[in-house]
Amino acid sequence: MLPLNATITHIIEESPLIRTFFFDHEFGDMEPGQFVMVWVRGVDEVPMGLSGKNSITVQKIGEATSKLFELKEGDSFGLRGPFGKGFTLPAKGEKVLLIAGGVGAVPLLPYAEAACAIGAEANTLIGARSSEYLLFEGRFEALGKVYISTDDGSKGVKGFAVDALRSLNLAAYDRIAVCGPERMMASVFSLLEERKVIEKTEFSLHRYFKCGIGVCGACCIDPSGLRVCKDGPVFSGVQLIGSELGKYSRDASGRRVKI
Amino acid sequence: MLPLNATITHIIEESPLIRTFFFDHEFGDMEPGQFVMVWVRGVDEVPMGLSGKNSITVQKIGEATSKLFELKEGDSFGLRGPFGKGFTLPAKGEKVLLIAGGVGAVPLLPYAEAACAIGAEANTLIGARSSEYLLFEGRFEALGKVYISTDDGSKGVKGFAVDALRSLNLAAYDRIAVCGPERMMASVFSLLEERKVIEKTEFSLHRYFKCGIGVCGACCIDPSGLRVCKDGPVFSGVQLIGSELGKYSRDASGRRVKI
Amino acid sequence: MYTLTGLKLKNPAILAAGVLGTSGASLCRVVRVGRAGAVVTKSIGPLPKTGHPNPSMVKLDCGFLNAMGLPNPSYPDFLQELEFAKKNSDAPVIASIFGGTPSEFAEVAEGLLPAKPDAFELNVSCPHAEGYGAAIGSNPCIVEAVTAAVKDVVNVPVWVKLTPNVSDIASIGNAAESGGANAVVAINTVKGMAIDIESGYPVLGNRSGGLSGKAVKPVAVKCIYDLYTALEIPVIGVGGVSSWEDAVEMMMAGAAAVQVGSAVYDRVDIFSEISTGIEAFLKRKGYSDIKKIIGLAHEMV
Amino acid sequence: MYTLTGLKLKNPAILAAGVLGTSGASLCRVVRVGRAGAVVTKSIGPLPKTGHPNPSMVKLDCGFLNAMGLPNPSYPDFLQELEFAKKNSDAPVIASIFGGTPSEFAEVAEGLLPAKPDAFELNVSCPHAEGYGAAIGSNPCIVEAVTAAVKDVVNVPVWVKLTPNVSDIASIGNAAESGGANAVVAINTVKGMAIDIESGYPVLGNRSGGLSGKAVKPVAVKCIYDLYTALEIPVIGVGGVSSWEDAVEMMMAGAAAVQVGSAVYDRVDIFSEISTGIEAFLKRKGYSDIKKIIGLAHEMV
Ligand SMILES: Cc1cc2nc3c(=O)[nH]c(=O)nc-3n(C[C@H](O)[C@H](O)[C@H](O)COP(=O)(O)OP(=O)(O)OC[C@H]3O[C@@H](n4cnc5c(N)ncnc54)[C@H](O)[C@@H]3O)c2cc1C
Ligand SMILES: Cc1cc2nc3c(=O)[nH]c(=O)nc-3n(C[C@H](O)[C@H](O)[C@H](O)COP(=O)(O)OP(=O)(O)OC[C@H]3O[C@@H](n4cnc5c(N)ncnc54)[C@H](O)[C@@H]3O)c2cc1C
Ligand SMILES: Cc1cc2nc3c(=O)[nH]c(=O)nc-3n(C[C@H](O)[C@H](O)[C@H](O)COP(=O)(O)O)c2cc1C
Ligand SMILES: Cc1cc2nc3c(=O)[nH]c(=O)nc-3n(C[C@H](O)[C@H](O)[C@H](O)COP(=O)(O)O)c2cc1C
Ligand code: FES
Ligand code: FES
Repeated sequence: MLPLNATITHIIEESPLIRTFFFDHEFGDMEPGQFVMVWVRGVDEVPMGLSGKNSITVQKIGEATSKLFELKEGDSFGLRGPFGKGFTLPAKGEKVLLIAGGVGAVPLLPYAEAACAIGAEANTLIGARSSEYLLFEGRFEALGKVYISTDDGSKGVKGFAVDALRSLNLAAYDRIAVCGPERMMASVFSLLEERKVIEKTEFSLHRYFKCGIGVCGACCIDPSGLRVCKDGPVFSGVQLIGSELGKYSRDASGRRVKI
Repeated sequence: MLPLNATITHIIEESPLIRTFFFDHEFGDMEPGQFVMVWVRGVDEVPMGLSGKNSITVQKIGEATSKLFELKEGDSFGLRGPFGKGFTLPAKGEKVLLIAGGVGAVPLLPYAEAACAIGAEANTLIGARSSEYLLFEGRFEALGKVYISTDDGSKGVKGFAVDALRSLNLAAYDRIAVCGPERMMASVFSLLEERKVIEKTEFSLHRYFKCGIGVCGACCIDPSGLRVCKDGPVFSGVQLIGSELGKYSRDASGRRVKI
Repeated sequence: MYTLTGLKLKNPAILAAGVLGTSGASLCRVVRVGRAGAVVTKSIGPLPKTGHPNPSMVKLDCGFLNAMGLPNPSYPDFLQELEFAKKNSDAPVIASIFGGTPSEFAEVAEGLLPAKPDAFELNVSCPHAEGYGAAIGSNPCIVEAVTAAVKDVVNVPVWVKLTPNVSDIASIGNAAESGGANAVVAINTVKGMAIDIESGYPVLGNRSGGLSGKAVKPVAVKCIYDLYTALEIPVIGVGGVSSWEDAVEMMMAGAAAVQVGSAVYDRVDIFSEISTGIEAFLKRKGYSDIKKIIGLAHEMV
Repeated sequence: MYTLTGLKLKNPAILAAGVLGTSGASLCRVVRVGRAGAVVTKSIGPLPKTGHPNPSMVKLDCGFLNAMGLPNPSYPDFLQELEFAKKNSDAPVIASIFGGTPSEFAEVAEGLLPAKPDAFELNVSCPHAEGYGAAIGSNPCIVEAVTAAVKDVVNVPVWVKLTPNVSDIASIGNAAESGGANAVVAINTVKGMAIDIESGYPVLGNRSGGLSGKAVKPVAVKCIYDLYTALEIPVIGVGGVSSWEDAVEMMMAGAAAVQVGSAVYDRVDIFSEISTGIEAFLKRKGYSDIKKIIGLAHEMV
């Protein structure tokens, strides 16, 4: 499947460095947590979680994302996907806790929406540098309770997501879904392991993707050898026990890089 | 589609030089008049009409057919198909005349069977060298009236099929289907044109086939350029008016050869 | 109207050599029913050849394998077919020819001249005919000599059809250009083979043959791209085109026109579909002229 | 148990180079979960390389196009991966290596020796890495020199992986054999390219790349057939194998074993499926030994 041509229909400035791009193609059958490969022609192709059936939400980081930020409505990029394994949907009546760090909120938003549509309860813990970087706060609030942590204390608990997490009653939740920067996920992972709730958790990982379709092996994690792009990006906490999570990842050449 | 492997389940000796080979594969959706490419491995691949969903009926002629005659039950050959356009099925209550010369009876037998199954009447005129070469006489008789001509007069009208045809009331038939040696078809064609019934006729042609699937052009007829293997082998009489039928055909090299 | 090496084409979708090109009537049908912009005949040689034993063409999961073995009635016998085609078709008719030596090529070309083909296409690329085709077409010196020999005896455009079964197709294209070719045509089939595992027999009567159809399109696109970079003369694209999108892709790689072979398997009017599709595409994207897309990929960096 | 150049394989379905071979853990998973008979690593070179920009691999209608650009951490950094693989896998692990010169090849091979790979596979065939791969592999003299250079410094079997992008693969195979190769592996990907017609951009970050998967199987079968005829040493087949039937077809063409690359896209346990399928086939057809089908097509005339 060659990249399809996605034309930008609408752009929302979510925070100073984060924008949502709506496009003219709907991934009707996407699972929350799945990603697309976004081809910024002439530059690079990078993975992005779907923030909705027809949108990606992008943090400006480097070359490709900066180029994306230059695009206007009517401009287009290439899209392949949706790829990978998403989050496990809850059953009706279940209670779900979403733990989002930074752009990690992206795949959690459609997950929260799907959970509510099923009739589950979806509460969210959002962590960010400061209040202006809180992503999708309003949209998560419309779906359930929202807990907040900011590094600078400009809103909610001052500190990291894991600090805010300590005060929540984890026993009350049937499922816990986590996505955020690796260090944040690692500290959340430790806490959830400590609290013995790792069986009900899922984490959405990121690794360097080359092929994005499970063939090249660039994104495999140790020691299971599972592919983040195909067997993930969402893994159960159990799959990640004793894994490289929080320790190291591999760069584009395959060299191990400390987290 | 590579040739499928067909194992011979049963062989019937129809006449001194004609045998029916039943095989272990059923072409459930075959149209009467369609053909298969029969691959006698190590020798050649030749077209043969289907005499049933799981049989071909072969006259021993040259290399490939002689090699086929050496095969026993349990032996196998390759089969591709069914290919081409078959005869147009009659509607319920219609009356069909089949004109068969020699192994030309092969595609007409499943046609007669299908016609009867629909509730049409199928009468057959069979022409052969002599009575022992009459193909499928009994099976056609079980389906409708049978008229016979033999060159030597050993059964039925003495003479050619066209001679027997002269005495039939063609106006009584809704459809006339013809298959046999080219000279026989050409003389039948002339008679049917003369009798102004060519609009209700269909003829199954044979030409040298290379690809058998409508690509190479080896089997095209003049002046329409229609492909016998794909647009045929069954053509309406109207399509053949003014054609090369009975005049010449092309050999494997594409050279015109007089009939 | 669209001009290619001086030939006027109604559209840039041309019938490829060896496909529905055995008789004049068939060529005319491809123009009449299929709406091809031009047609290329079966490759014609100095002597009659019946070709390889069957099976000579099979459909695979991806594409087709064939080993026809250059069956042809030889040029004296083909004259009447070419004449018929020229008389009854309103599109250019290109005579594809082959031989074992430059002088054989010249002999065949001269022999067909009386029927006034609009151009010649030199088959130095058939992968399954010993002593012909690719046996010649992987040697730049011979390609140049063959091209020059035919150019010497004809006054119509000469296209040279290249094989992808070489490590550097551009060097062969350069040789054709040096020999005076007016265009190159790329690609002929890619060497391939299939085996019937039930019996162990190679499926083709000739054991091996050439791969065409969808499977080879990326190979063709790459060859066209490289030839467009290397040559001054137009490149005519062929190999796996089965939709207008494929045709546009080839043109963006550098093809001035495309040829369609195997895809007639699905429908003879593929040519009209391609030409309509290209027109609609140009309009939708606002390209004023088909020339704007030829080689476009080279500019996108 | 099945012996190939002295290596003991549980089955003849081997993971191909560059596929799921970036880390030791991934290689082990292919053995553990996929039941591969052996695994080949990603091609490792003298210096770290990040490879070409993305898109580096796309799925086509028929097959896949890729231009990874030989990303690898270089041999010093890959040692730990190879060690992990050797320690945690009960199947042979073959180190694929590349370099720009015979001495670079030797350097990389020596550098990886401490991890005790069961064999080396020399990548002289990658079609989209300038100065490496096919740039070397289309020249018989260099292939022989590279092979000899590695043979000189290692005492495990050396396989040489060939490119189909040459006019005569058998001559390259002969060169590898003369250089002392214990087996040849055929084929690497076929040069190919795809263009995004909406934008005119070539789809791959490297513009062009290599075709793999179903599209290339007939090409691979033909190469294997020709190599089997020309060489004494075993031929390992690769290219488009995605079922046990494909594996049997390649073995009948002459492959002593097969490698599977792109087909892991559909399922990682393709290896176990292939080996079970072959077993069942041998039984159904009454072949006493897998050796009976290797090269069988050559006998069927
Ligand atoms: C499954 C997954 C989902 C993601 N979802 C989102 C999302 O919804 N929103 C968002 O803003 N970001 C998301 N990312 C991260 C996003 O892919 C990177 O921010 C982006 O690739 C940066 O590209 P760049 O060219 O701007 O930066 P560069 O300057 O090229 O690189 C900066 C960093 O970005 C990362 N990166 C670059 N290329 C890749 C690649 N091919 N694969 C993985 N990481 C890469 C690396 O960590 C690199 O160090 C996701 C990543 C993954 C793996
Ligand atoms: C559509 C069609 C349906 C047919 N149905 C039957 C049938 O049901 N029963 C039957 O006995 N025969 C049938 N034939 C004829 C049959 O194909 C030939 O008798 C057979 O090919 C002879 O092969 P051979 O090797 O034994 O003879 P050869 O010695 O090779 O040739 C003898 C003659 O057979 C014909 N022939 C050979 N190869 C081919 C070929 N590839 N394509 C077409 N004709 C060829 C030619 O006229 C040739 O002159 C059919 C032919 C066609 C075109
Ligand atoms: C049945 C068949 C016969 C062919 N015969 C010839 C031929 O005579 N001369 C020639 O130059 N190419 C011949 N070719 C090659 C085609 O012209 C074309 O180059 C090739 O098939 C790739 O195009 P396609 O994928 O559209 O078929 C033949 C191809 C096929 C399938
Ligand atoms: C993503 C990818 C990466 C590859 N990397 C290498 C490599 O590093 N070294 C190598 O020799 N071959 C490499 N190849 C080629 C494969 O090993 C194999 O020869 C080719 O893909 C054909 O087999 P397949 O059709 O089973 O994929 C790679 C192929 C793919 C698809
Ligand atoms: S990026 Fe290639 S396997 Fe995941
Ligand atoms: S035999 Fe090839 S087109 Fe009919």
